[in-house]
Amino acid sequence: MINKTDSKVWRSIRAAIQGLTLSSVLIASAVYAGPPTAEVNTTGLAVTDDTVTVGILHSLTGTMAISETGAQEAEKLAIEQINAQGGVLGRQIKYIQEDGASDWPTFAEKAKKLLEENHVAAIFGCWTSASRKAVLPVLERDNGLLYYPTFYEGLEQSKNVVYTGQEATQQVFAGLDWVAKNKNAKTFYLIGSDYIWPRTTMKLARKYIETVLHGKVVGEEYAALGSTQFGSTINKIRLKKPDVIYAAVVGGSNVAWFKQLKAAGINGSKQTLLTLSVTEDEAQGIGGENLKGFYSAMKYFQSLDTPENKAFVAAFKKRWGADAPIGDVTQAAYEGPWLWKAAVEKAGSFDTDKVVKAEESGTITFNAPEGMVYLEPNHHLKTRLRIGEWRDDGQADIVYTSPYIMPNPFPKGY
Amino acid sequence: MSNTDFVLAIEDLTVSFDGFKAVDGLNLYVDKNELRVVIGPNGAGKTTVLDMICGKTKATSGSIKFKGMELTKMAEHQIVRAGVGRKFQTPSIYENLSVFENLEISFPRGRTVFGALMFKRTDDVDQRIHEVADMIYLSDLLDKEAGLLSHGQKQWLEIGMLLIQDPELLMLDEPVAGMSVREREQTADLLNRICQDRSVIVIEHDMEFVKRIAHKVTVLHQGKILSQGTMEQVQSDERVIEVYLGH
Amino acid sequence: MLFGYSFSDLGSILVMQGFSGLSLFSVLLLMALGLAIIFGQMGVINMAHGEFMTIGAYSIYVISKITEQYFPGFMAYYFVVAIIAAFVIAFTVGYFVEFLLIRHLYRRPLDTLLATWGLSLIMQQIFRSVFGGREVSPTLPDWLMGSWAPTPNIDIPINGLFVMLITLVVTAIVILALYKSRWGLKVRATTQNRMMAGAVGINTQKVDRMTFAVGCGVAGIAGAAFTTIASTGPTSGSTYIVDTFLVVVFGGAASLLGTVASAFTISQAQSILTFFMTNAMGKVVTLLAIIVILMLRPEGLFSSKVRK
Amino acid sequence: MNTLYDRWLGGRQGAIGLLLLALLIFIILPVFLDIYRLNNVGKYLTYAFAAVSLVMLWGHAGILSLGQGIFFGVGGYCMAMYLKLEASDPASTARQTTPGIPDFMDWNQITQLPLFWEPFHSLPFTILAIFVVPAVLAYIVGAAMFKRRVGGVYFAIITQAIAAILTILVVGQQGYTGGINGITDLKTLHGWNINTDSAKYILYYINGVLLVGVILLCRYILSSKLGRLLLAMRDKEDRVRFSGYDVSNFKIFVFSLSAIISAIGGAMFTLQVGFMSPTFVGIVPSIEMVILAAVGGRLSLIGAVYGALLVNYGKSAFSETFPALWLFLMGGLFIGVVMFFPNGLAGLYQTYLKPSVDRFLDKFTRKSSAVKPAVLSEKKEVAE
Repeated sequence: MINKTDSKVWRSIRAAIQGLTLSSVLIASAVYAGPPTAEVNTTGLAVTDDTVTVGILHSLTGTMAISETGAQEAEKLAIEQINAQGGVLGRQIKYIQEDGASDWPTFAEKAKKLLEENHVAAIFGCWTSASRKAVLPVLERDNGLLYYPTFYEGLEQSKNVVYTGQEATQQVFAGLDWVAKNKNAKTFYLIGSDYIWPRTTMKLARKYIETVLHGKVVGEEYAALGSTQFGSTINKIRLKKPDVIYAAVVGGSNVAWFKQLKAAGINGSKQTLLTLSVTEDEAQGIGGENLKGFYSAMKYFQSLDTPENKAFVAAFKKRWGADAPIGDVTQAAYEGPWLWKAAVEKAGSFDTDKVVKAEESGTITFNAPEGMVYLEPNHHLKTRLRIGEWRDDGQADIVYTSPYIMPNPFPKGY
Repeated sequence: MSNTDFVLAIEDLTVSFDGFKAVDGLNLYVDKNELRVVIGPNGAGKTTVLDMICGKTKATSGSIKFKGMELTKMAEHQIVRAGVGRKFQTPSIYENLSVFENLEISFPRGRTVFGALMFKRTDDVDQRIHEVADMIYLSDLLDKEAGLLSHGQKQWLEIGMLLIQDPELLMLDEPVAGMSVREREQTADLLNRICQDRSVIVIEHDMEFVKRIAHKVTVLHQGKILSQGTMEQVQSDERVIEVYLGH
Repeated sequence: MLFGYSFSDLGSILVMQGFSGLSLFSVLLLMALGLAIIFGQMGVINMAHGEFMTIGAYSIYVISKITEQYFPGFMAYYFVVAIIAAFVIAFTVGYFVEFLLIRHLYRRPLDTLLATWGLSLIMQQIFRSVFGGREVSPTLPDWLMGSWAPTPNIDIPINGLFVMLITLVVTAIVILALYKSRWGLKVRATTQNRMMAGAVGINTQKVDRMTFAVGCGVAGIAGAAFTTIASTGPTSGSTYIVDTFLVVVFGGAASLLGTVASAFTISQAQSILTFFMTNAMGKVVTLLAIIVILMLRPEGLFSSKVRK
Repeated sequence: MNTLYDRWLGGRQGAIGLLLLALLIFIILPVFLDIYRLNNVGKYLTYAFAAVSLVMLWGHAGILSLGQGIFFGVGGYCMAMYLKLEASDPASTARQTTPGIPDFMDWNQITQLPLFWEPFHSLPFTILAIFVVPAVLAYIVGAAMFKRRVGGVYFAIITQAIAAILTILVVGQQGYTGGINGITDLKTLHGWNINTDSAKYILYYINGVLLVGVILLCRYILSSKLGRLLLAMRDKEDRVRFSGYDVSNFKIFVFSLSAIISAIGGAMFTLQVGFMSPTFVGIVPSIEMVILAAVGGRLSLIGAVYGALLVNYGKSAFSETFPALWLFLMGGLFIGVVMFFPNGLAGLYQTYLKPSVDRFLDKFTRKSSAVKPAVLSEKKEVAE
């Protein structure tokens, strides 16, 4: 594992080389020249006759760097593939990457730079809600475009943001239905990290459990971010003996949480646990042996068996190395550039207002690795939810796929 | 009994650290304008007594009355303001301030936060500082950085910093330590002059010096008074000779 | 019924909470021991102490991987060896840190605080670039996993028991070493009067270096213990540093027994509280209580009055 | 004696230093930087407040607080609360379950504004709070500790613990504080949009003026007997006590003062950055504030400002180009400053630049610089 970093370095070097050769070939073979710049860019964005510049804004350093790596890799892959197909409106996409450094004001700062100095046509980025919240005012002020990949709490809808991850209702309800039916669960224990996403999610879950499933919430609690002491929680769980543990613990706590569960003899064979915060990315850190038999509710799993996904996984591994896990957010991030391309081409212009209009037309779709996704007028995607059962090799078997779920960022009555 | 005619009346004062009694049932009375010298072998509790008088160490039991005020109940700065000045064994001055500033800081005005903020260097302050500087033989070194003074001069400066507050009781812990013979004589004169209108307690080892200044001598041993009286009386006391002058 | 628990439940709660308190106690104590030696005996504020713990944790991780690779048969026992290795590695690093940095800063405690903070930043970055930022955890021998259930309601994790065992042993050794051994005598002599100690022919420099290194070594063991209950990342150690300092200060910097007592009090208080209130509040209340007590009793709970 | 010149400006040296600083802040930077970068500088300058406060507290009074972030945060949050309330009028929050309260409260099932938020509807109250709340907090902590002679290392550790507690509280009580996200999406100050370029220029200048003002105030305090007492206390606490001063009161005063100064910085931070979050009030930022002061020179008010500018600029510049290197650099900075340049930039200036500067100045000014002892002693300190 010592040479883990070398491999990382190698990956990026290889990536860089490939990137270069790839794009140069493409620029040569750009099929047709698109419409004149004057028409497609009336607001002084960084668009030339044969290129358009976008921004990628993720944490490359700090605590969030790990989680955000996959996302920015996927966005680059998508951009390269789009260029390979001739780009957007006949223009090759160039990207400027900035480091949010896991620090919210830095995100705001960099977003401002991308928009005010580089005049990028769109930004693909952010991961945590906090970083998105920090960037939001900048976007609205400079009328920029953000494609945000993470599944999140909802309760937000900005004309300047497209949310390619699921909002809470999409992730929560269908999953609860499934455990209620298949595990005939009546009692639930809710545990999350202490910040807005888990709290909102659990708020929805509790309401849904009590009113729709007529089940009972026997415990609800929140662990301080980064806390590694779950002894008390586990003891409470043991006394309450819930049918289902419903978890949304994030970051380093996540590892400690599952490890201590295993140590306390609570494992997949004895206890049903449904988590909202474990993708293939986290699974690698937690270790399959600690996850085996537990369930995740996500819209995408790497093991998904469709031609689109097989192609995507292959391309991703080729581009970023075989050991790179592909999680839900990574896939959602991959959708960003494609959806933007579709919107721009529908609008026939890069101007933010026109692109937004296209996005809200309700006709933008993309045949993503996860399957067809539909961009709804409320800036969120209509997608399906999947339940994956974890194997000890850090991959999940998909045991359930829901019908399409309309995004509903402002659920009434919750 | 009334002890108001004494400036300082210490009655069965005791302090113990983890059972070890550094001062044990001590009784000590100091008259107005008296210069009392306290001697005794190391560990006799001399310094501890001063510490307790000025409030640095809290007594375990007993009372210290200064002009009828119970000092054991008061905080250090209150004791000082009541008129008790104390010089430490090793000269304790503000090394990187000038002699003038050292004296100025000790000048008894503007002792509250805002007093200090609003403090003005008026003529009376200036005058008083020069006056004291003359007494302690430092008048031509006023602008010198205190850190650069000789050891003896530092001792004087610290005495001066007490004098400027014009205390009624002045306590000096080994004032002539590390002084040249010449400086010792000067210091002796200084002490004799300053005890005209105040009481002074001196801790000293140098017997010659003690002879020159002492009105009355108190010998401490193991936290108790071993003997008390004039220098002659004390020196002729066998117990004293035994424990102290003996070696 | 109380807090919605039956009394038999409450019984087992107390046992199990007490226990999870004990495992927190173990980590805190192992951390605090090292710090108490360094701070209490040398007056050095070692803000990088957490990183020495992390060193220990990573050592375990590396060794477990190596064992897995080359001596799979040895898997069941490697942990014991690894603990010793963790100590040795942390000890060595500490030794050099003292030589290069700390010894230039004696009697400037506030400056050691800043310098060691800088050191901790550097160490964290080293961890990050060597092991990557992702949380890692060693493969634990099977006998460490699972739990022991005396009654259906009570369930005691084995790794917790194991950690506690380590803690007891280490604590005993350290205390013996400090109060019974020649080295301990020198250390205490040096603390009480550096000059005299030097005068009677104790090589105070050497003593200091040993003391610091031992402190770090113990932190390394803490790291080893830590890997059994949580995963290791570049900043794992730093999350414990504040609590650890409070433990030491609370216990009265000078006395090791005080440290033990305070580590126990704090961890138990915290674990019991976190059961009945939210995680965060439990911690807040504990910390606040400590601070208030410290204000009433600055010299710490268990230190005796000394003549100044 | 010429009070204005000698006490407020701090003699010739002080006056020049201040002049150069003012030149830099008010003319050079605005001329050469676009608004985006200038806004960042403005952000750095808010940290300078904290650094200056530590020069007073740590450099001069010898009290190391690892909790300045607390007060920075208090100031910032007070301001943020006012701005947030203004931003969450019923119209713009119509979509919420409970319109008219801040969005994060709505998300946390809070249905009416908590009592302690109410007064922050009023700007005067808010401004008052920015000064009073930190002062009171500092007074309580200070009184509790200094009266009992808790000092040095213990004070540092306890202040750090308090910083930790506050962070946990702010993060944990997100219904009332916005949690880890902080208080975001701030728009107007008393109806005036703070996100426009013109507003950013104005805020930048206000910030600069306040900073210079604070420095002048500190200069005045340091040049008074109070300033000398602080130094005296730092070096010979007992002597001061046995000269009839209640040392603890002086410590409490300077601690409270430093708290207020940091809080002003925090408030300006919120205004210029547009939001406030726990990440600026915790343990790490608090220690970084100390390093700003250390780099500038723990005894030099002006130095603190340069320290803040330099370190923060370095931080954003480096973290862009060599992210990994940055932490090494930061760490090295801590160690280097402590081990090799205990007097930071100011020290370097004193030893290398000042002599030639003096020679240069003497050519022009007839009167030899008769600096008052107060300034003098500071010089000596720094030159040591």
